Amino acid sequence: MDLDNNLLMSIGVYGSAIGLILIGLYAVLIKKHLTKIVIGLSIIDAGIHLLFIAIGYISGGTAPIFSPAGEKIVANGGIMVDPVPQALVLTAIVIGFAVTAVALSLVIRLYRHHHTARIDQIKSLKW
Amino acid sequence: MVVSPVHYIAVPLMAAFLIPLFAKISKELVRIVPGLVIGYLSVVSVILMTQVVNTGQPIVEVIAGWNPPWGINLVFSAFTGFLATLMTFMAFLIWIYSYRFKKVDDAVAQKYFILFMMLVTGSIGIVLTGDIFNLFVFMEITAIAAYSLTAFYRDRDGAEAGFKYLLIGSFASALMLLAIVLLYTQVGTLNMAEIALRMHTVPQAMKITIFTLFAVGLGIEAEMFPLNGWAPDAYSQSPGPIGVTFAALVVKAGVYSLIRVIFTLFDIHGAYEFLIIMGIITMVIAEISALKQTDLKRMLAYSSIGQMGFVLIAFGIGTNEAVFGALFLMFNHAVIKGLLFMSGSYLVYNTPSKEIKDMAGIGKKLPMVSLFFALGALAIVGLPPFSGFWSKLYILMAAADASFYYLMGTILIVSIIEIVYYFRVMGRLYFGKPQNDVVLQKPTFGGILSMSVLAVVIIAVGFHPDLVSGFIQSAADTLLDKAGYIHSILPNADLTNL
Amino acid sequence: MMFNVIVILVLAIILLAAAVYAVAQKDLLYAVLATGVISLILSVFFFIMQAPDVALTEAAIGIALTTIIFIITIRNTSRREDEVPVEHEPDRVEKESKIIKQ
Amino acid sequence: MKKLLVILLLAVVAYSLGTALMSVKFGENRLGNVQDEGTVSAFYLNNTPEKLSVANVVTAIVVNYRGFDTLGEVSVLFLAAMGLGSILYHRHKEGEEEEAILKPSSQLIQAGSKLIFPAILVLGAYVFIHGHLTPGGGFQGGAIIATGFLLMMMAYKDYKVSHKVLTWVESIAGVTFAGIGMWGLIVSQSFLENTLPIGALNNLFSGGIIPIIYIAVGFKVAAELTGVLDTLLNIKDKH
Repeated sequence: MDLDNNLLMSIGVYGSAIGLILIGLYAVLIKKHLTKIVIGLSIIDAGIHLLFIAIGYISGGTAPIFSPAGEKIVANGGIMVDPVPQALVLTAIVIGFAVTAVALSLVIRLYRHHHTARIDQIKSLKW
Repeated sequence: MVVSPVHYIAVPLMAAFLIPLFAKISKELVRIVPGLVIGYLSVVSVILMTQVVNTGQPIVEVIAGWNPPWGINLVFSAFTGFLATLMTFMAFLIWIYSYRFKKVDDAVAQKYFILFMMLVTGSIGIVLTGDIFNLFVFMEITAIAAYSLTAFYRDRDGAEAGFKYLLIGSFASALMLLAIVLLYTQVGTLNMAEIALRMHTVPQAMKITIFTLFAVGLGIEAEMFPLNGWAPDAYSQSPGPIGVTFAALVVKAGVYSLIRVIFTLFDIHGAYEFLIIMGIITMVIAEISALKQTDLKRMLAYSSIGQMGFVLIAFGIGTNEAVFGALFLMFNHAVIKGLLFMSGSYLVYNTPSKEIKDMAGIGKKLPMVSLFFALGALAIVGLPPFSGFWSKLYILMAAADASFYYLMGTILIVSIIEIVYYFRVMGRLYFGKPQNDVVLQKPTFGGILSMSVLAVVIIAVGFHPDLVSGFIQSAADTLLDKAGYIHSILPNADLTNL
Repeated sequence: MMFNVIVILVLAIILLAAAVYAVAQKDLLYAVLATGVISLILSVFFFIMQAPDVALTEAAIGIALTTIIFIITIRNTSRREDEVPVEHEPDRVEKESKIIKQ
Repeated sequence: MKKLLVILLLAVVAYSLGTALMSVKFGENRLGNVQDEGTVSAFYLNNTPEKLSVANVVTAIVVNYRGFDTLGEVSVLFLAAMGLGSILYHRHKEGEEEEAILKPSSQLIQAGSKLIFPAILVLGAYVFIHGHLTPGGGFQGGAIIATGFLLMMMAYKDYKVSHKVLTWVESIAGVTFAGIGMWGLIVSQSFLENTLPIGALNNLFSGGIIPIIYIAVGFKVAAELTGVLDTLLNIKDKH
């Protein structure tokens, strides 16, 4: 029963992570509107972040924060989930936000210059 | 205070945070402080490099007191140190070059110089770090600075080039992050030495998936075909000195990370052949595209991509001589392309259309700049008394030793293409009829100074290649010594399974 | 345990539906709101998977700030993906190029 | 045609990711035995309570073990704020009136925002001061504070954040972070080395330099995010 639970959860989590990456990739490659492309990028990022947390999860584990009697829990074989992916995702989320902000400011400037935000109508450079 | 590799990151960051405050004291400090910082880093490079050469041991700098693999570490070895030194010196010259490059508002100048300094810091950080996720962070620092600087001028199509760069760059970093996720599940560590140590435990299929993700992600930064579409636009639309920085620093950092992943992290057999094939495709397509360009900066950009393909081929041959040649070519490319982009920028500024055909007779209007450009062009195609000759010769010899005869043929044919398009420009410069005598923008004193230094380096190394070949030889040895790299970071590691 | 599984499966379906909606919707404002929903669900996922730090970050940055900068951008550019090009004064550059052609 | 190619590519990506993840079982313990310290995570879990006396292991990793990443991350945000300013730079002509893109809000919202604003600030400060004890920290707290400022900017049309203050906060917080790092380098030969007494676990004053750095990060992130929002909200409207 427990194993089934795990399988279902893995389908749910891995499935949504891969789904997000694919949907985002589709938006980036197919869509013509600049804002939509940036939305696609942030969806890809979201998928990767989810994947990162998912691989750090240990079934039955607790959050990696010690309670006042913290040391004993670990010593008795209690499990905590892997803290490293969480730290990395923390960094990645902030970096993703920074990139999104720069991307959107570029979108605004392109719109100012060309009065359109569709790449098929911005043709000064080859795409 | 003891000099240590961490200064490469900490001092520029501190300066970047302080510059907005300095600006309140004097507007000129905004321009001077980045130069002082980069100048200081050049001194640090010399001190550390002497230390490394004297002891023959890499300097491993531990961050936060946690020995690797627990903490992040910086590795200043003969190889990474060589690249870092090259980068700081080039950055210093670029700073001199851009000191009064164009008259801009002080508020704009502040942003420009901070972004430039962080672009340099990020590139050096990529080279020095010994941690794969830290490499990703530095790559993002470099990338964000690069996107913003590409879109710096508003009277060009900079925003478009910047967005294109951002799109491809974000794609690259997403792939890299994905590769790090998968790698972490397999080895449970992020330290590059420990990853290399545990790589043999990873199943083959998984290894290939991870490698592909890394190769595509980092290949984008290294301008590898087919994902180098961002490069020509970024080079031609960004401010002149930033084009130089891309060619001399950012791309070098990209190539470095690709090489580090292939040579140290992975032990896949097909990886070297992969490098050779991608290198040939990149080189041939880029050089043919360069031949077709009418815009000078785009031509230089394609030529730069072609040279990177050449570097990848040389690394792909994989022998000690070939790696030596590849590193020599990287050095030459930084110096010569730097000179070409620096002088090319002034040629472009005096030709409003930016077209090569309109540059006729500029050799008489701007004799110094044209002379530098001609020197750079002669050096990059590999004509004898200049430094470019040696790197090409070494790589050809290495290819012959490893009996890659088809490679030699390709390289020679491509060299002819290079000669054709560079000589076409030089012909225009010197034998064309000038349309007018108006000099729109004279080179600044700093510009002439930095270009002269580069020209002297090109000629000096051309006559005495042993000026740098000692450093390059030890750099090549260090790169190929995987066990030595792991041992220097993890002294107690068991190297038998490597 | 069972409860978590059901929550995750239901949320996963909503998550993917929101992602598809965000990509397919022509009105960008709604698309952006759908990305906000994605962030919200991700935040719940992180919480279930014992990552409260990340859940908090995703909540503060993903839901609030990212959505708001997207909305500001849409306010400054066009709202529809299939926008009709706005009639506008030709740019300075275009004007000049026309003069040169004449 | 292009769509077909893209779908083909997506299929390849889906297949390779799917097969790769097949071997990575969900919920499996990959840390090994924590006492063996075979992986970095096991080492962190095993040593953080005694050696750093920080209850939140994620904080310990973000600020101390991998503090260098965080320094880089803070500078990424700094660069984004700077780059945004450079990309959207707009030279103000004399007497030109800035036209904000927001319409004035109703009195109810204005009064409500004024009421909530201090509470949001306190919440943000609480989150980053207790970063080493409870979930949360500099990034989360900073983002919460930025949200508070966003609320004010949206409620009051002419609410201006002082750029001078932002610059000062940003610079001082950044220099504090890098300066503590350099101090560690001078005192004990290692950048970002924990040079202060670590105190007792689960105490507000514990963890040595970790809370100080996280507070600096909190201020810096708050200032940078507010700066980003301010730049974006105050670009001249063309509609």
